[in-house]
Amino acid sequence: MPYQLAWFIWTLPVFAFLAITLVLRPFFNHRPHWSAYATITAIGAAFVLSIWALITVLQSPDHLLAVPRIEWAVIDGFTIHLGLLVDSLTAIMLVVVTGVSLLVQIYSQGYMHGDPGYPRYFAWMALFTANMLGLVMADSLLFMYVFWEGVGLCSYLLIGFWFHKKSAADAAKKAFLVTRLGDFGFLAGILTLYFSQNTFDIEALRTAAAAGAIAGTTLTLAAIGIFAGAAGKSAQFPLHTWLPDAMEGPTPVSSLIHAATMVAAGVFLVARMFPVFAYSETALNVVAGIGAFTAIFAASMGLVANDIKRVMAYSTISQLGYMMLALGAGGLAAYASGGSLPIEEAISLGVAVGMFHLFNHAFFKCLLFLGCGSVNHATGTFDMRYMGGLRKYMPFTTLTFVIASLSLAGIWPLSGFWSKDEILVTSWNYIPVWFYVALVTVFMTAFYCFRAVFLTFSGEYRGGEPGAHVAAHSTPGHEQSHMPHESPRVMLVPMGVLAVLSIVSGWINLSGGFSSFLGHSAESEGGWLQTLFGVFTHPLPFISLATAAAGIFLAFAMYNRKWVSATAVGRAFSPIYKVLYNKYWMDELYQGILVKSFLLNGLFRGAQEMDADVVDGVANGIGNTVVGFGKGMRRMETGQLQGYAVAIAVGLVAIMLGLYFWT
Amino acid sequence: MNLWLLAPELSLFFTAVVVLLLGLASSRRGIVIGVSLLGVLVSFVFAAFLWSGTPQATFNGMLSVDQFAVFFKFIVLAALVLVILASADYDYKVEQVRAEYFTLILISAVGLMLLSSARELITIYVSLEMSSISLYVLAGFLRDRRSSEAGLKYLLLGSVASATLLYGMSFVYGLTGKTELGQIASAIQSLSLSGLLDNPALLLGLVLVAGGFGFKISSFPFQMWVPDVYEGAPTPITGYLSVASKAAGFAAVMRIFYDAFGAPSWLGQNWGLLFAGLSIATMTVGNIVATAQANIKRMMAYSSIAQAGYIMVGLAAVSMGQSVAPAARSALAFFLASYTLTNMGAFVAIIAFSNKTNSDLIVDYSGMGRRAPLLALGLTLCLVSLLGLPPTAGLIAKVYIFNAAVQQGLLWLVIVAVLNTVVSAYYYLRVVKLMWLGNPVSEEPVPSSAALRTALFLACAGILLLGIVPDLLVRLSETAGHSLL
Amino acid sequence: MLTQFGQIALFILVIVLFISALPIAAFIFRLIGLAPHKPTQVKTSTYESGMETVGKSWIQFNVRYYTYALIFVALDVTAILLYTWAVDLKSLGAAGLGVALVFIAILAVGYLYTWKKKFLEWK
Amino acid sequence: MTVGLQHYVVLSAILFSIGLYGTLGRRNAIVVLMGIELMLNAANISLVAFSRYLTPPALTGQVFALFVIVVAAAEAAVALAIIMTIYRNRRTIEVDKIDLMKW
Repeated sequence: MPYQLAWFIWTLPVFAFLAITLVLRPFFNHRPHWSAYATITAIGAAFVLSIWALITVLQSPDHLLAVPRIEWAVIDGFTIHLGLLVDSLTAIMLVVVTGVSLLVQIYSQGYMHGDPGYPRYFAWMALFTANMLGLVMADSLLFMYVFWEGVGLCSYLLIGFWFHKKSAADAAKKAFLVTRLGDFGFLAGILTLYFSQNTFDIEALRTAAAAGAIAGTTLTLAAIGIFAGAAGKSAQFPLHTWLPDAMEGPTPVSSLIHAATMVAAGVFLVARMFPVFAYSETALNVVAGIGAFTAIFAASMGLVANDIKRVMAYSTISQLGYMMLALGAGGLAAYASGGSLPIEEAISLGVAVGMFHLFNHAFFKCLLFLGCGSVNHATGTFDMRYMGGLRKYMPFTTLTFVIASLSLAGIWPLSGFWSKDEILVTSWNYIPVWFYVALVTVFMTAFYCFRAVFLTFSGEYRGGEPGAHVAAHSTPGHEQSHMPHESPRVMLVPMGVLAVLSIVSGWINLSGGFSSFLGHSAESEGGWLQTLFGVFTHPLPFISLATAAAGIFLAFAMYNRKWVSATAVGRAFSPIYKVLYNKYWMDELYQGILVKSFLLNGLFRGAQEMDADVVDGVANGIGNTVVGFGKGMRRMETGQLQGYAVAIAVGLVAIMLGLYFWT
Repeated sequence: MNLWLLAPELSLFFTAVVVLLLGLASSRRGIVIGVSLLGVLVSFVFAAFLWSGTPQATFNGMLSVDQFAVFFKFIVLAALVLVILASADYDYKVEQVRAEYFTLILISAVGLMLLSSARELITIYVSLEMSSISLYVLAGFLRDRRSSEAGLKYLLLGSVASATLLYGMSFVYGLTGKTELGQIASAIQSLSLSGLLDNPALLLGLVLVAGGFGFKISSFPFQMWVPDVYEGAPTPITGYLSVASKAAGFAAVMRIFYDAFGAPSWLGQNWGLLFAGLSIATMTVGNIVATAQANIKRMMAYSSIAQAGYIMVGLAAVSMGQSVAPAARSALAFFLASYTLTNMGAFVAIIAFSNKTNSDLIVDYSGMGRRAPLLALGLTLCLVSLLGLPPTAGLIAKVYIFNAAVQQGLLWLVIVAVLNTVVSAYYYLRVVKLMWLGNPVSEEPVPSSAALRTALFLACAGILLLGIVPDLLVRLSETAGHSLL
Repeated sequence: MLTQFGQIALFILVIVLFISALPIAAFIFRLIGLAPHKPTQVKTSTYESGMETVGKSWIQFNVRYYTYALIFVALDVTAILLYTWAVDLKSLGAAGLGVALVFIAILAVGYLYTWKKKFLEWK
Repeated sequence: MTVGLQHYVVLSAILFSIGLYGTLGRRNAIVVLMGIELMLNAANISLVAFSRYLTPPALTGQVFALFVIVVAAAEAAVALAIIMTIYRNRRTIEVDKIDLMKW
């Protein structure tokens, strides 16, 4: 097939967007489902093309899909090329983005059913997917930045999708402002690189960095600038505050944009520009340090959240921190090994480890959010205190949610285990200090995600919370029944597919295939089956598994024992008399734990609130200062004609004097 | 003396006379608008013929017909088409005097077209006044409190500026004995000055001329009339003022300051520095005050001041290097072309909204995305282009002009301009956000006439076309930039 | 250089002096008693040494005077431009005549317009 | 003492200053307009003087002055018309009262 076909990967969703906004919405508004079909068809076709691109890249010797460039504009010698850079990194991202997006769109048909903004929703989802695909395929930083802002805009629009809710509108604004702070850094980084090398071309910049043409402070500044952009988009400390609030958007949006793809764009960006980072130890330390700190910081906040989506949001931040840590640690390998590991090797190591976790995370985190959506669809709330016992009513959702949680917790042999293990190994080998942080995070992760599992699915149903968190969509056709029910099949099928992927996606690297595809040739330890079990020849996997298991067990003990007490009398840590106080007791105990957790984690919560104030304060402060100036300066316009004439006269004299003294 | 070289202006003037007489004979709106558009088309065809000719001076060097001038004629004609279409639905407010209204617009366009090719002081002054006086009347055309106030302010301040300009011109004439720009240039060079202070009278003359044109292009500190006049004038005229009159002003500045007064390179660098300084002040004042506006016409006025600041970046770039840079001229031409489409498009949408709501307050745009999706989409596109985001012409224009400036070593200026662009996002996107996310004041849809829709469609199509395939216009503007006689 | 700078300095000085001179002079005159301010009823009357006016002097003239005046000024002054043609009548020849005729034709259109709009009728 | 170019230039400067003072300092719109006319005429004087003394055979400056006169007349006509509308609207032509639009 001609390589130009690659263009269609990102233009197809654009066509879907245009078709919806220009044709379907104005003229076929009575057939809202057509817009969903348009988006799904376009993304499905893009998915097929992505698979084709992946296969082609796999087969080509240099792992590159050579798409001829289009000369877009020549402005006095300054040529702007439009080109695609489809290498192994891009090919993986393409498959992940189109695949996850396709599943989420299918799911959304059920979730958004009956919403008045149905066509608008699918239009923006198509636009988002187009921008995201453009972002990963762009061959120049300039165009990448364009799409970068594009996904930011779509994210803003979709967070504020239910704009009549004040909290949603505020969250959208906050997301927009906070990520904008990071984007300034990104832009500064791009410009630094441009003025140093006079090109925006990514491949050229990577080569230049590797050849040492960019070096020293310039390199570090450019790398840190780019990382600032990545940190904004990937919600790294201290720019993470927008992501939990972003959960005000529809849940499929959170799933696709704020868990699986867009937030991973920051990690992708760092991976894409990794040669720029790898030659600056400072930059690598910043990446690894911020990543590790974010991982533990966000996980600790996840411990106390009551809103299931917020738990997942903190989890996402934490996992993204892991990916950053992986990148940084991989890059630092060259420095830590004292030169025995060449920097090129370290680059591919970091990228392979980080991207592998991104790849796995996309599936299981997306699934977790879809599970949240399914639960919300059934109960009308996101508050875990009002859930419970859903296992009985929604067995399929429960099953998939547990699979995804196990994967997230890093339980063998699910996908999360493999990539998390690689991150732990890499950090153990090269920056041990962050290894311990990561290990504590493993414990927290296992705890909070199973806390969510037990609170939501086990025990007795606590009745939902009418009115409070009810998603704005109303479902005509079937009334909100008193008891929760399983979601429609159109929602369950994508979840099933993702559940399978959450189990098996990690296995593709068993024989080092994923890593070597990204240029990192790990020493092969025989066939994949051998590796599947042979991993336990090292002690490290035992440590991480044991830590995760301890976390799960603690969650089980704290949140599930009521259920255990009710059925299995005599459990050691559950006094029998408390069973008699039936469910009211449960709530009180819950309160007690909440208070205790709150006290225990008061520090973290305080930290969260403080930086929410500070970071948002800076963003709003700059805006307010400008507007304040504006309000002051507009007073110069007195409306007095002669005042203006005086300004002209004074201006002339001033110009004259200025020229007089200047020359 | 070849009259064909003047054919675009002559045909347009003839159209104006015909429209005036038609207005005496009949009062059908369609005829007047149709004849006007036909005249514009004829003029456009003549201009297109001139484009392929070789650059030459005519009327004893009073006018130069080069691609640069023709490019600006195209810009004026494009603005003219849009303003005529935009007025078609607006003129319920100017019922009785329809023909005069269009006549005045056409005459002012003739003046602006002449101004863009004038290269002689008398011609410059007369064509400037020809357009200005028509615009004074148009600004006060509605004869209500606001419009008449706008007319008075524009007239009195404009006259002060043109008197200043004239006084400056008299000094230039006195020192050089010539009124033709080329001869002035050689006369100044033969004075063999080593600095501006060697001849303070020249300094005085040049600064007064700069002030007169600074008024026209709304540069700081001569920009204060802009918000009041833009707010009060009939909205199509506001749009027209903000694009056509500004474009021709820039063309004239380009000719005067870099043809006549740019000759020893230190003099050119002085202008470059002056325009760079004024550019910073202009865009900063425009952007910052725009953030605090509640009336959209007033906001667009400050926005147009800020845009003038960006254009002046190109002006500064023209002569900052050792030699005059044609690239900066091309960039300026491209920017003005894109700005013309964009700003006129925005004003067309504003007219369509205010026809229904009878209000220009920004808060009344709340929820317009639901009441009039296509209009809101058009306005969004225009605002996005003004801000300079893809995939619009505004982005290309900014890249073009900033690139030219960077190549002339004006990186600091470009950084200030980019920071300003960031500030401008606040007020442009505020409107966009309000339109799409705000709650509608009422659920009543906003209808718009076919003429307004056509105008908006033309503008938006142009914006997108230039944004996606800019090569078309880049080639033209490069030819224009290199052709200056 | 110095002489030219002297010119400009003189020039600016004159501007400044002149703008400030009038009010300052008036003020100083009053201060030193050259212009004593002793109003009497007769002195403040509108026509100190003439006939008392009958009725208000702010009578409204008919707006027709005004339009007439404007039309007169516009057409009259515009005709000055014909003067430049008249000065060099011979050498300009037929082409000059043609241009002058076009010019007059344009003025005629304006005249026709005012006529047709009934600005020339006194009603 | 012979009257030379200097005198005309100074005269025109004085006239320009008076005009500027009228424009900036007086409140009546008509007087402001008269100030502007004075400024234009100051330019005329200097144009004619330069033409007479510096480029004697060529009449460029004087022709320029003719054009300025015509333009000034047109401007005055339009200005009076606009001032009339203002007066009809608000019964005053004091320019400092005409500040409906500001900020």
